Amino acid sequence: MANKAFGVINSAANYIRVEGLHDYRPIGAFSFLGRFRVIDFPISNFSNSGINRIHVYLNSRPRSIVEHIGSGRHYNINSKRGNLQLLFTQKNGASSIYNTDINAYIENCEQIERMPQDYVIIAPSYMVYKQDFQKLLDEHVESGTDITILYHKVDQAKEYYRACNVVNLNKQKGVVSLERNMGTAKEKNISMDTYVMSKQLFVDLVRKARRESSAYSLADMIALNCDTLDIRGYQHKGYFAPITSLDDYYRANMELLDYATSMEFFKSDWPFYTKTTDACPTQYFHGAQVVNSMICNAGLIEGTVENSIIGRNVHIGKGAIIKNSIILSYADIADGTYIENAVIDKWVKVKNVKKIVSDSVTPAYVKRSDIL
Amino acid sequence: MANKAFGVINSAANYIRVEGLHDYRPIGAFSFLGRFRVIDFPISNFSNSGINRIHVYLNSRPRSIVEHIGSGRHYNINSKRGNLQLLFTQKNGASSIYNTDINAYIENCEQIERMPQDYVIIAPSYMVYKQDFQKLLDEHVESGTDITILYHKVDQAKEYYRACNVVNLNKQKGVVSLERNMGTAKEKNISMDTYVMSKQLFVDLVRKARRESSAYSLADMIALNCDTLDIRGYQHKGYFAPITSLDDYYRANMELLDYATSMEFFKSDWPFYTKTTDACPTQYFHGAQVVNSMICNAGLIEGTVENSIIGRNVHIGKGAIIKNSIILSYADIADGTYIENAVIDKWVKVKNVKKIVSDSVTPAYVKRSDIL
Amino acid sequence: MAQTNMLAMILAGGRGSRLHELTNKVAKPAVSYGGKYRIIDFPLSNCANSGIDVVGVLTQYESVLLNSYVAAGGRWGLDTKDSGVFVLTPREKADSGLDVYRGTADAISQNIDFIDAYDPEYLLILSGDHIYKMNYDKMLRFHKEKGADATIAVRGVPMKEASRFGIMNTDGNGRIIEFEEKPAKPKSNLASMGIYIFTWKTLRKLLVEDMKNPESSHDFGNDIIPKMLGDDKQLWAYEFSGYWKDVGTIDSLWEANMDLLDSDNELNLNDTSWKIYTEDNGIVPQYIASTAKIDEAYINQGAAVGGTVQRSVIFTNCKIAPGAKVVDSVLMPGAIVEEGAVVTRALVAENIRIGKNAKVGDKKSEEILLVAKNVKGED
Amino acid sequence: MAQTNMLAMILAGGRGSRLHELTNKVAKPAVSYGGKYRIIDFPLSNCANSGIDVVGVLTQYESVLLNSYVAAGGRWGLDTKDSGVFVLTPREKADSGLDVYRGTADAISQNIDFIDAYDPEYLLILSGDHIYKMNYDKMLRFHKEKGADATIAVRGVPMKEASRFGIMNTDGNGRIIEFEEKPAKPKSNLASMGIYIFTWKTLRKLLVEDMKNPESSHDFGNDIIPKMLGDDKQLWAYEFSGYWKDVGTIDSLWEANMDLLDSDNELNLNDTSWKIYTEDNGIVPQYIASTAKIDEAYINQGAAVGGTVQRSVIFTNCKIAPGAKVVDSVLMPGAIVEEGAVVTRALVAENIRIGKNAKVGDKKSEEILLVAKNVKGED
Repeated sequence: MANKAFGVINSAANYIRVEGLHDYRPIGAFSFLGRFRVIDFPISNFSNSGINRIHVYLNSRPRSIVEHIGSGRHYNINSKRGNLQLLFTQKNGASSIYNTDINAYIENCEQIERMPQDYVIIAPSYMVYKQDFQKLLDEHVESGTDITILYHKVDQAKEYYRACNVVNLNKQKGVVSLERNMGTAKEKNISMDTYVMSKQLFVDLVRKARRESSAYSLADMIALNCDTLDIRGYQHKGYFAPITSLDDYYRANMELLDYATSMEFFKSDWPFYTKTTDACPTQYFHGAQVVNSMICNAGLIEGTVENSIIGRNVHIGKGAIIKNSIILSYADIADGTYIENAVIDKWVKVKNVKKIVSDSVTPAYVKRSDIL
Repeated sequence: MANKAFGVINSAANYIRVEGLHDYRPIGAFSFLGRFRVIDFPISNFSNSGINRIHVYLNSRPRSIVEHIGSGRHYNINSKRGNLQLLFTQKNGASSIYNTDINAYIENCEQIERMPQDYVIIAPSYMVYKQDFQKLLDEHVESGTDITILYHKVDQAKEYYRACNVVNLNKQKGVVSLERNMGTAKEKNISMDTYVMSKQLFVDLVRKARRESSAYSLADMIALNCDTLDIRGYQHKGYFAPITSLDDYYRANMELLDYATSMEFFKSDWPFYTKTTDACPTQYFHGAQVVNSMICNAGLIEGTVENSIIGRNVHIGKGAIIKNSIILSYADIADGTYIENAVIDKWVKVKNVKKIVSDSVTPAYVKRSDIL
Repeated sequence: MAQTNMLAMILAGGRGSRLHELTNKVAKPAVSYGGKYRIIDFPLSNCANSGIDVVGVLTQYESVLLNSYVAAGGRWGLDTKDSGVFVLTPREKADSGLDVYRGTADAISQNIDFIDAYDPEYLLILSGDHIYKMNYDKMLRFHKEKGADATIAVRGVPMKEASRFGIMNTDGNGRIIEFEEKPAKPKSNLASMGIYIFTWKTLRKLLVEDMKNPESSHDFGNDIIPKMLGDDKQLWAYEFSGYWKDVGTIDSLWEANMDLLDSDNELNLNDTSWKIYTEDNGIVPQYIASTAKIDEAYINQGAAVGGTVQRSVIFTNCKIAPGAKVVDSVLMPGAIVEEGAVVTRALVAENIRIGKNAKVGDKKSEEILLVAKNVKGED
Repeated sequence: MAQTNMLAMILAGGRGSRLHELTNKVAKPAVSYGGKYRIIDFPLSNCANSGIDVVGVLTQYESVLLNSYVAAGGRWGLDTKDSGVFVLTPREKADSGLDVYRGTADAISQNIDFIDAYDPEYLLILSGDHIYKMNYDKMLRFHKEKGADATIAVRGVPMKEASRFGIMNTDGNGRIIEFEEKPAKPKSNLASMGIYIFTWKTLRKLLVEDMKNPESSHDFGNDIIPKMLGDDKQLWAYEFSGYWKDVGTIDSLWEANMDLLDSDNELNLNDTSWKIYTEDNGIVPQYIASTAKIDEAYINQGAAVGGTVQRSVIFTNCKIAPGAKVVDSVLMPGAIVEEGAVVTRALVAENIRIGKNAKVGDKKSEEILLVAKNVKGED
């Protein structure tokens, strides 16, 4: 059954905005658990599912993703038979209302139409989850449905998932409607913005959208066609994290500090690939105290780390205390600093400020390359 | 001496425009001799010179170049020790007056400042020539000059090179001025837009330009500093072709139909690397007549080809006649067609039109994917 | 492995002595073919296109060129994280000394540790010296459907030639009931192509037994397949009907090249959905000079033609001077034909120079002339 | 080759029997070191960082893992168009049968055809079992400056230990005038590091002669170097003063690992201007549980620590259960220490499991304990 579908990895819609981090890179390029980038997850899902022709849509600031993806060899994608193709959409800025997935598809229509596969699977570059797409495709084909939508049942739809769509299902798992999550109830079926359909229907919807409104997204088109098309939901289970706000990002990382959740998500039969940086192991000095944390390589740990995620090449000075925080790569935290409930971006040097603490639920954020 | 400089490959200035071809891709992505892309030449020059840290600036429509360059392995650049880094400049369209090299450098200043090399060699992505940059660098360092400019002495400056700059030299090869070629004389020293200087001076000039005018280019800054800096010319010899108009493009290709010129340019001690497409050999059928032409692989030749360049996967039908033309990849020329003095872009199908001829010096141009 | 759970082993050991001087310095699978390829590009590209990620190449003879050629697995895209092409030569182990491969089965047996390291469910065994395009994934699906222990690819040969081949006799449904090596009176025309899929667990057990058997010649055809038939294992014949050519002799190698001149040739190297990948370097397109005359030819990039070429295959970097003539011939990479020289019904080896006005080959000769030494010119 | 015109050959043949069970299944250069590396990563990364593009790895013993490890040259960036890492095992040739490498020089002699294919000006010969960072390009520049026929890297050893090494006696300027293997009364303290640069033309001639000499043991130290000195060739000593360690025994391998705990360790694997490249897979960061206590440790990604770790090096995918204790030890990839177990002054081999409450190693033991078999737990 392999290779009947090609993959599309989509970038975030114009209304999705992660405070701070988003100023420097698209969500797909966000560091995740200190070691991965968010886009590693959808690409690995495709690769592990035997889908090796993948279109990756890039909007603003593509450099970091282009560098990270490279030739795609580290994703186990045969460079001759398969292809990780980077497609650029440039006409509009990231937050323009014209920056829709539909306009990106229109700009690259020639590439889409040249694909020899009959089906397409569309997955977002800004959500972290594990899914066998081949299985999803097989079920889609077998059921004879027009569109299959992947969804996840959550019970915190009031606090989180606010930039996501909600899938309303009938008893037969038919999609009755697709609409923005307004936080009206705790339990919701959150759309994972992941769709399976025939290439033909995909192209038709894109063309139709173009005729109807320049600001329509594919999700809008699907929502508008709930009556006329046979659209069904497919429930995803396991770890699921849409990275659509700083809160969601923070929470997504922290959840994986739970060892059982982490072991269930990272299994050797479904590897998540990423680009190596050839960083050496991490050195723990006399006096270091580390508990319940994920520590990346090339660290120099002299202080205390609790319930935190420490990226690559980070230095935690003597007597420094890091609690419930995410410290991204190349940060340098001086002796005696106290950090709690914070996200520290790459290349930050905390030299003079002695305390960084957020007292709200939302973590404090320190900007990339800042010297404090 | 290797690795004392890093390379910068620059894209064309906003006033350079190649009619037709330029609508679909940047000049660096133009097909050259049917087999190469223009950017293969500067990258190969760097690689052969042992310079393996290279910044490639991309402006609009980066897809084709990103795909072509990939990980850079085919350019013999060690992916661990070296790096072909793609840098994007997106704030402005290709033809905006704000689209200057200076603004591109400003946008990526962090990347430039992180380079450990003391010198920088800047070369354009839109000129074809062969140059040992290590030799150029050694001479630059030895002479103790501030900036070395590569130039080429031409005797057709009235007809061609109209989008290029001219270098005026004193007896000591000092650069007295740098200005646009106004076609005032036949003989001129054409600037090859290739500069060697210290990284420090490069950064200083970029910063200074920013303070003085948002529309300044690096060439402008150099021109303005001819009095204050020690700037010298370094004469290039051999084949040289700036691709700055359709005429120049056509002529650059045609010149290499001269076997002696071609053999002098393509030597095994200075290979030009390109990405393979795994195209099979070309098949000549009974009745084919081919003379004085360069034919790429995977061709199916049934007709007549004279003084022409035929790209990959091109079909020339029975009785078709191609004269003094450039036919790019995947074109399909039906039986009995007559084409003279034309540039036929990729994926063109000539089915119904029986004759394509330009009677002026400028070749006829047929747009990409057109069906005629 | 993710895609097929099948590992491929290419038997490339052959000294290929019927190819004479062509294999003096290179193993047979590294011999040039088709204007730009080497023979082993075909099984390797087939593997890549069939979704097979790991390929072992078994050889013990003049492996330097073959080694450096196939080790660059990127040519076939086989250099991703979990894929690779590995040259496996005999080696010393903790419990055994250095010894040559004693037979096709022994070559696999000596590398059981390599195979085990990848833990495949199926093992595909291929020859390194056949020209063909085949989807091994389809064959694997057949193997699974039949619940086979071994599946052997076969092709129909003319009945009168059948006694020259290893013939598979099947029941009505395709299950193999008998194997006869070059039978005097063949009962079927299904010849083995030397392409096997084995369920690895089953084969592994048989190989371990076979290694201990002093009577065995350690060969798949002589020992393993008969043993399996004797044990009443499920052996199935998988019929293949596309282009297939054994290029073991100078004549057949020449013929296989000439087949490409046929405008409807079945091999169709121009098919972009099943490309044959090979080494490629950034040389210039082929240059056809004003003095050239070309009538039916298959020419690769980097060649320069100034003379006459008729019904010939011209490889990379060949040079045919003005006034030279090449007819019904194959010129391997870098061959040079000087002014006034005439080459007819010949196969000219790599980098051979045919001097001025020299004449080689004979239009009427039944056999193809192999030119493996420079030919001096005449004034 | 563009950059240095020097080709490197790594002598990786060693069975390394002093490393006991660690080399039962892998050649010595493939043994693990430093939390995530293998020994051969050091010469290979040094080559890549020195601008050397082509590296031959000579081996005849258990080459499967070494082969599949180094053949993926991309790990060191050595997989560009004209670069590569090639495993060279003994092979059958048109004019000779399959034979083992008889000595270090013979290993090179048997691969003259491989070297010739790249036509290098200089040949760099390295051992596959030393831990160090060295810029071979600097050594080459020294070789050129001196107009040397051979340059040998040396390092100063304490004079009282000099009689354990091959010692180079030089004139005042660094030119080697005498070589003594383990001299009873050493005249200098410059020990050979087994790193040679030869001008290839000169060496090639000597090797061809040496192959014909029935008296020769075909060894660089015993035969080639003395012969060159006798012929009054230009041999120069290139002094190296950085970190260097022969990891030929369990004790020295353990020590070299322990050196990394030193906060100012000279090797400095964290230096981004001279990275050591190795295999890397997308495993999770190291997980340090709530129950963990870490005091001086060098830990790689993928490890999970629930117990106590003191002065130890912990490799990829090791698991140390809550309540377990690892002191002054090295845990190789995948080693597991179960609840209540205590590991002291030990080197635990790959994928070994130390069962519940088991105690291995002794704080007072002079020698380091190699644990190469699973240790049963106790209730």
